[in-house]
Amino acid sequence: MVFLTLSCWTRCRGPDRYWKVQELLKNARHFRGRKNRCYSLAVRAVRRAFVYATKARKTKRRNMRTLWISRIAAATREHGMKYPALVHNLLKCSVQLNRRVLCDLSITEPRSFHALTALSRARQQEGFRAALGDGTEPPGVFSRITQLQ
Amino acid sequence: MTARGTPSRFLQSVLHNGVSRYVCQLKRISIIFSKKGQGSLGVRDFIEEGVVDFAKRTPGTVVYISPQSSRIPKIVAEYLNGKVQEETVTNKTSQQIAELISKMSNQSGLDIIRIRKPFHTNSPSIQGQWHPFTNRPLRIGPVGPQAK
Amino acid sequence: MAARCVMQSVRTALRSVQSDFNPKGLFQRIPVLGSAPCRGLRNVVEKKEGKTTVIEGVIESTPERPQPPNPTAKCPIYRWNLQNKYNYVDVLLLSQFIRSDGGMLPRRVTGLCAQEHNKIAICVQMAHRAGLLPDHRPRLPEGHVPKPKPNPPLNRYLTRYSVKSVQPIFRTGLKWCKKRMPVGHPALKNNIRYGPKPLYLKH
Amino acid sequence: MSSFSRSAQQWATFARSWLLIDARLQPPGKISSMCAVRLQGKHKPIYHPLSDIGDHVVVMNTRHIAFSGNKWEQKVYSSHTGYPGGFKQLTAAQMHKKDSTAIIKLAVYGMLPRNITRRTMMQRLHLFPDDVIPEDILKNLTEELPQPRKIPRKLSEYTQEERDAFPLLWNPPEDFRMK
Repeated sequence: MVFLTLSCWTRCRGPDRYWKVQELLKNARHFRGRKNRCYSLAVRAVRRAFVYATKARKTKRRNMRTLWISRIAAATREHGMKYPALVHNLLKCSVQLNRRVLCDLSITEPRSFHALTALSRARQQEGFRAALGDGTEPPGVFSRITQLQ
Repeated sequence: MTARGTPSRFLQSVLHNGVSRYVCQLKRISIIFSKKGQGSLGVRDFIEEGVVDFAKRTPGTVVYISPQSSRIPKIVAEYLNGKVQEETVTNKTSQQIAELISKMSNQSGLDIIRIRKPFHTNSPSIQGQWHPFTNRPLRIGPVGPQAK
Repeated sequence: MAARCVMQSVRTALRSVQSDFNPKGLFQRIPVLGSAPCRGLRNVVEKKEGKTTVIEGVIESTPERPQPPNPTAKCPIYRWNLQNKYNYVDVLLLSQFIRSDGGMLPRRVTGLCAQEHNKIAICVQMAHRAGLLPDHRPRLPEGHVPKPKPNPPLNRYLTRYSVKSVQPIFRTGLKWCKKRMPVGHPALKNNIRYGPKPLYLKH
Repeated sequence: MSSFSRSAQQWATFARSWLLIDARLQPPGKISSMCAVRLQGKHKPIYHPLSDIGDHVVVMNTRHIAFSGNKWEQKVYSSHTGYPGGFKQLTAAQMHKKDSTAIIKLAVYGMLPRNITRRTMMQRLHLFPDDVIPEDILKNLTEELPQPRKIPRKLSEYTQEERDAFPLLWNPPEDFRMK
């Protein structure tokens, strides 16, 4: 696409079809193979790419959320908790951090994330204590747990 | 528009502009119009009404007004980073032109392309980024069958 | 019945005294069974009254032991409130109900109820197959040296069927009607589990 | 801005570590799921499916794994050579006798995602039938992972005090002769 002079460019911009093709190929320049230069191949590929892009705008949210969750789960397991327990107990503590922020914290601010897990673990233990009563078994029961203690 | 096919960048500002003192990034603005042309009517109105006010309000910007015969009226804005932006203002009212010029003076001159995330930081981690040994207890001594 | 038992025990006591007589007279009838060392201990007392020598095996008194929480029950498992609380790993419990060669003691001796006897038999079998009771083996004939095995034994646990009785599942079947491999025993499925995970008996 | 120093900050983040798992008396499926997670890097908060951040996993004592149930005899590994009549079926015991690392290897391979990084991840899995590990691998190891199954103690491993402390559930009749 070489234009010899600017006057040439201004006087005659070429046929409309040429510009239509250029407009489309602009979207296909990063494709692989002849798709990035042959119109008849590019037009199909671009159309498909736009369909994918439209669908991906919706699935991106879903995929990002699964990625965040798997990252938080990995970070939580390092502290000896599980992901559902963490999220459930943070909710109980009314900590309103979403998964994106939790994920960012686990990567960039590991100490803050450790504090959050400590908080949710404390809440979990509190819940367990409330559910178990004072933690002792009824009299006359001989079980493996009391034996270990 | 596909994500890979369009250029993109992270959110940024020129040299942390505005953190302490705001420097208007618009260096020079030249308003080119025709004295007689019908399409330049709004520009002529704007020059009568608003140009002086605008120039007084923004002392960091040089304003040129160049009447040229038989010309499409346009506004050429030059920024501190060297970018030149042209806007055609045919058949626009003085109100619209005033809005356009204030928008141009507020811009930073960076390319207007897709921004990947609405937030960005140059120092993401204060506490130090995660690495495999952050949450692992320190262990001294060999690991393996000999350790037992 | 009881009298015959008494006679028998005295006879065996005397026989053993003759075979390896030692004046200290403390010998143990169950050499390997460590869990109940004071069971069946007899002290040999030698008395001389003129010409006749009386050798008597006096049963030693057992030392004080913790008392069961529910002493009225007949079955020892119910007496200790142990229903559904033992598994194949509790070898200290299981070893109290087996002979030195690994078989179960009869129910009329131990006093177990039928269900618990069955469960304990299952657990004992699993413990044997997992190799948790290594000393409780049938005694080999005199002078027999077992052949050294080329490969170490395959480790297993929760094994329900004997090793030789099962066949490989060459055709696992279709997705909705797969042939599964049984793990554990359904008789133990009421055991207390500490955790929310369900029990899978078929893998 | 400070992009020249940013990469140095991330060297520690993306460092690969070497993990050790002792498979003695452990179920191979649980060992393999632990390995598969580590090989994919799913135990790190920086996980991303496209970035190759898995760790090296060393499994020792694969000869001494334990199957539950009767799986040594019932479980069957099938393969086909591609030639007519080349359908091979081996039980787990036969497979184990042939290659004592094969069971864990196949299980991990089946648990990894079916994509192009699968073979790469498998190359980071090091299996040893016994507890003899070469020196160059041994000095890389940074952590030993806890075993998934608690190994039950044999009766002969209990001390006399523990046996005495366990209550006698039933007392034999006075004159009962134990065999």
